[in-house]
Amino acid sequence: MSEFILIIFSAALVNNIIVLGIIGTDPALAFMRRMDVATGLCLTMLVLLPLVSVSGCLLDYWLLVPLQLEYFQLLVFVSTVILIALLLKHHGHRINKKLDARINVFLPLAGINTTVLGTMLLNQELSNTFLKSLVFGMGSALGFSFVLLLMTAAFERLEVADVPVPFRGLPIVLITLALISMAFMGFSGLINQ
Amino acid sequence: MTGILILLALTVVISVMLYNSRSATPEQEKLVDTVDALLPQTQCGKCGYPGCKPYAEAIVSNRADINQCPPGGRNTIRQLANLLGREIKDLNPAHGKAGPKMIAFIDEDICIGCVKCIQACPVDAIVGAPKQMHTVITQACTGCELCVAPCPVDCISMLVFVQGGRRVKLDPVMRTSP
Amino acid sequence: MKMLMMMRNETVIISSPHMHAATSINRVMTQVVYALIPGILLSAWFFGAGVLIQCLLAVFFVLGVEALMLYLREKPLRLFLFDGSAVVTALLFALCLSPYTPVWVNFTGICFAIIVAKHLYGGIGHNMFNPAMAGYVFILLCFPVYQTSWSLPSGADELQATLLQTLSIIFTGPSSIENFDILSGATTLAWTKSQLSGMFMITEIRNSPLFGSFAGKGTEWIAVAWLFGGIWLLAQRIIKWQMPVYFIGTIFLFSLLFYWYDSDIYLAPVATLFTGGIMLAAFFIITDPVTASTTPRGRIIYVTGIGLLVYVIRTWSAYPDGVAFAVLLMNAAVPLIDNYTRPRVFGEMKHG
Amino acid sequence: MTRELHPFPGGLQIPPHKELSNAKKSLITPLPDSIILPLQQHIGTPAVPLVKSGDKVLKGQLIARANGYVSVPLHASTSGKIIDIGNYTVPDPLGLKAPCIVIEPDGDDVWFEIKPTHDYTSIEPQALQDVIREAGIAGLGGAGFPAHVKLREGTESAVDTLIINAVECEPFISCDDRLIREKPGYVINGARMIRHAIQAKHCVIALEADMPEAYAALKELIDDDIELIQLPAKYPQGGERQLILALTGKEVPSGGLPIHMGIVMHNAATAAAAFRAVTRGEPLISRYITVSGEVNDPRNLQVLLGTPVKHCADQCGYEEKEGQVIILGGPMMGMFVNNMHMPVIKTTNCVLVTSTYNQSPEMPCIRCGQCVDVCPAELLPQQLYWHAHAKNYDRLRKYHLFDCIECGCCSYVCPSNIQLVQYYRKAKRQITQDERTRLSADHARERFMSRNQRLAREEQSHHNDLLAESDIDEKDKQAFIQAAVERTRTKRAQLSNHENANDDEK
Repeated sequence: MSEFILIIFSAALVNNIIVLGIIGTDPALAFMRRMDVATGLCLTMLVLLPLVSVSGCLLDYWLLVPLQLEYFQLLVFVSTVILIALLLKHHGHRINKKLDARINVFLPLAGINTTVLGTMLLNQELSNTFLKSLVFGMGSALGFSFVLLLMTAAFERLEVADVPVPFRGLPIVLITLALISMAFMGFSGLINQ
Repeated sequence: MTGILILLALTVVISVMLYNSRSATPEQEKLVDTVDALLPQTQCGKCGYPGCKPYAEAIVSNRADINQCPPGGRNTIRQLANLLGREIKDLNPAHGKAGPKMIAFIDEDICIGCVKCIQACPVDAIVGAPKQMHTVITQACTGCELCVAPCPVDCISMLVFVQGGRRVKLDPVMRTSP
Repeated sequence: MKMLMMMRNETVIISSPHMHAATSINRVMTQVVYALIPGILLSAWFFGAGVLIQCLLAVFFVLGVEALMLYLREKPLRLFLFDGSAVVTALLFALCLSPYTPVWVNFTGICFAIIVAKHLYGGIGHNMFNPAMAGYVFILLCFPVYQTSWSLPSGADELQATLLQTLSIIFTGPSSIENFDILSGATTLAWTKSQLSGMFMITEIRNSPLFGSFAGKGTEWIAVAWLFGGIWLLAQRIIKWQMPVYFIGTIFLFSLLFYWYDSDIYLAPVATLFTGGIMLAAFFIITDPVTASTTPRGRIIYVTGIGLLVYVIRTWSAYPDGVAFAVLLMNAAVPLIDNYTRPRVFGEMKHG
Repeated sequence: MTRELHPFPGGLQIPPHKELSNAKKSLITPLPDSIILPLQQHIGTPAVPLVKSGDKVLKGQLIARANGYVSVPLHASTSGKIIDIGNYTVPDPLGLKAPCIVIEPDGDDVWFEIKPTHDYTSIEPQALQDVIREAGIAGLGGAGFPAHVKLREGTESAVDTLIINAVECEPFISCDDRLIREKPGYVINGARMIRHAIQAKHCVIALEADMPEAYAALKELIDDDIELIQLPAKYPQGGERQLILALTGKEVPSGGLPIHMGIVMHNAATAAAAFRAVTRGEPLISRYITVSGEVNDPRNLQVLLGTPVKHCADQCGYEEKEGQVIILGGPMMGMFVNNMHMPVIKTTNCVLVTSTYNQSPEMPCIRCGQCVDVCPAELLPQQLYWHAHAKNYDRLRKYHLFDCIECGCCSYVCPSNIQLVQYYRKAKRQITQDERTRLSADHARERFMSRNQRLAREEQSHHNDLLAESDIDEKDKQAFIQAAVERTRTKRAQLSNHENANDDEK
């Protein structure tokens, strides 16, 4: 049990996918203008990331390793992500209508998203088991959501701040992100196993 | 070999699904209406389109930028930028400059009743009949200035509109040339 | 006034209210500086003149950098330079530093604090992150080595550096004097941490000369000074009592829980509170209104969050003290907290 | 007779400065040289003049009638000759001019015929309301809401409590205090009368704790029918919502009105004026005002409406000094005025001369949150400020800008000296304007679309008729237009000559 908690913490905070892993930065920047959009993306990630990291683990275990096709990993992963995203988009409403209504718009975007693929590959690097993959995906999604929500709320504040003209908009957002990532470095060594 | 076949199958499935999920047009139409709702509806055509709705369509289909509406000014640009997730820009000076809301005023001593302004008005805010003097319905006038140019006797001037229904004497400083 | 009216030939509108209470930013900041003075003097007493030198250097740098930034941003120099906020930033930053920190490290930290954390965000009132903490974290990450060797508290067995030696260390670097090794050591917290990882028990560690009567040698009394300064600020109504109380309460509660759980590897609550920067943070850092949450409920969440993070980082992460990191992390969370803790408005119905 | 008090959130202790003016007996102001009566001294539509320049009027004579439901009539304050009906400077935050009737007093001060009703209980509530309306009573507390509207609304739904507001929470102002001390009977009987008019179950008179003499004066005349409550001095205790909460423990819902909760509130001076109007038949033509601050003899005055502010100040030994400003109303919510030519109107309660107004430069907000602590509406003034500054109007609504009562507490405590209230006022104005603009835009869109449809239809029918058309008279048409153009050119030239001549005369 404590192992799973550690994985969640590690994925969400110590190796946060946006500020320390950097791979989640771009989609986060694109979606932080409005709170409703940001929460929508967060929900999408919370659904999608556990799903893809698990399927990545399974694909590896049953398909790529037995067939010795590890060199196809990237290709297979990319298509899997798209496949899952599209399946969810078209058939998600059968599982949960309310959730589907919130996340449907984001699924095509998520299908071609670095964060999703990145999580899958990171998970593979850690060679997690099935359950650990699930937890890792959840942790990453939590970390992503946390920082995205922080940034969205901060963006609103930055908009009204008297930022020097050359730094308005993206530059000050990136500086903020840098400062947040500095703060996150305080967690280093928290989980060293 | 099996691996390649599996991948091939995967590719086919995905392409079929991608083909089926091309962007839907109803969403676009909805967006046009939302954009149109943000525009000031002066129907002045300063943006280069014959009315606000066409401009909204142009914005949604990416043919026009969001900074072409002088009557809406910065406020409209900001709202559009927020809606469409774009950067806020300054008004494009090629389309005119922003100013206070104006309304047309017909000098009834001079008006000859030629109905040219009535034809020009996009919102039917001028009433009158041929050879009768015309007058502007203050509440309906959008200040588009489209009636100013057609008037053969130059009897239409744009006044600054002051809230509260009062059409207060125009201040020469605030008056913008038609 | 009359002149102005005539010149512009327009109506001058002065909005109500026409009365104003006798407060100003300047007054608030001056009082904060007063409240810091006893602690600074006590620090200098225990840790040598290095503390004072760091403070003076920081204030000097801060005024220079602030003036430069104000000039570049075309802001009224006199109005903003002497509002006192920059001086408070400088003092808080300097108090975090090791007394042996080289001058260029001090300068770098101040530059980061004032330029990046303060002025790029729009200057006083707009900064999202506490400038002093941002500056400190920056140098902690960039020049970690300088923050590991502290001067030793007077009363411990080792020697204390003379004023000349201290100056030489600060201005020309630690390698400039021969016996730097015996003049410096780890802080109580850092030492405790390293001993714990070496499988020592707290009871053994407590016997070291780095520990005083109830907490870290020297720091315990300095912490008491911060406490008194803070209480004075509370009495002056400069800070709100909820913030230090909830903050200290959180840390106390957690340290108590873990102390009960295993008193061999977790420090006692009182020792936790009076060692390191917790007291300074409680009254002077987390109470910075600009970077704290603005809603009453939000403020409590904010300080509780800092307390929790301080304890977590201090106890389990690679860093001996977690105040700066915890403050920055919660600073980042402030807009989010504010967003979700908007209080109910007068006459606002539950759903309406 | 104890009532549990519920302190309202926020608020401030402000030095009251009432001792300057509240100890001296009020003075009846001598007639000024001219009486300027604005047609709008209340909230709602302006009154419509019934007299013309040159007419002789008597004191208390109706000179302008109410225009619509939310409007009150206007009466001559003294006898004399109407010398002008035109635009004059009125008490207005923007220093605007508005239509006024100007009377030149003849000095006789002769009353118009008056019809007193000695026993108001004999009149039906409905009729009583009409009498009050005809007397031109508008709220004398400061907002100037027509009194009869509140009474009418009161009779339409059952009223539980009538509150007479004698809480003068603003510093310096003591005109209600003085009125109660000098004419307690008017206030008490006014309260009883209004209670009769709206058939309220309970009646409460609320005072601040720092008005002991007024309390004693009322206490003497009071029976068990009216509760007399003293409230601890705290600004803005006199705000309608704050006072209702303090007395009843109920919050008026955001966007709601007190009447929805069965509560009606009237100012003490309004009650007194209403009583006077009914029992003595004298319409509202005078009021108490406080002249305070940096004048030699700060005190209260009984002033005829329309008296220039300068005239009132002169009675109290006003000497113009450099650096002084004039404030109409209290220092917290009153308005700064540029000169003293404007008249005292129904809502003027104080003329304050001061040189200690807030002049310090505005610093950036440091989010200290003191404004949050003092806000009686429990808003987040700094968030409002940020968004007002950034013109983020959707956010402002979300943060309930329109629940702000503009009491000024936030600006008062702000260490950065930010004129918060000014930002809110601007933003409110802008939002209301935007709302109007949006409505007119919707309107314009409809008209545009219907026009396009019409044009399409016409195009169609025109196309059908085209063959039958002939262009014989096209030439005549051209000639006619040409002639018209010529004609107007000459007309225009004449006009502009005329104008120039006028300018020269001036």
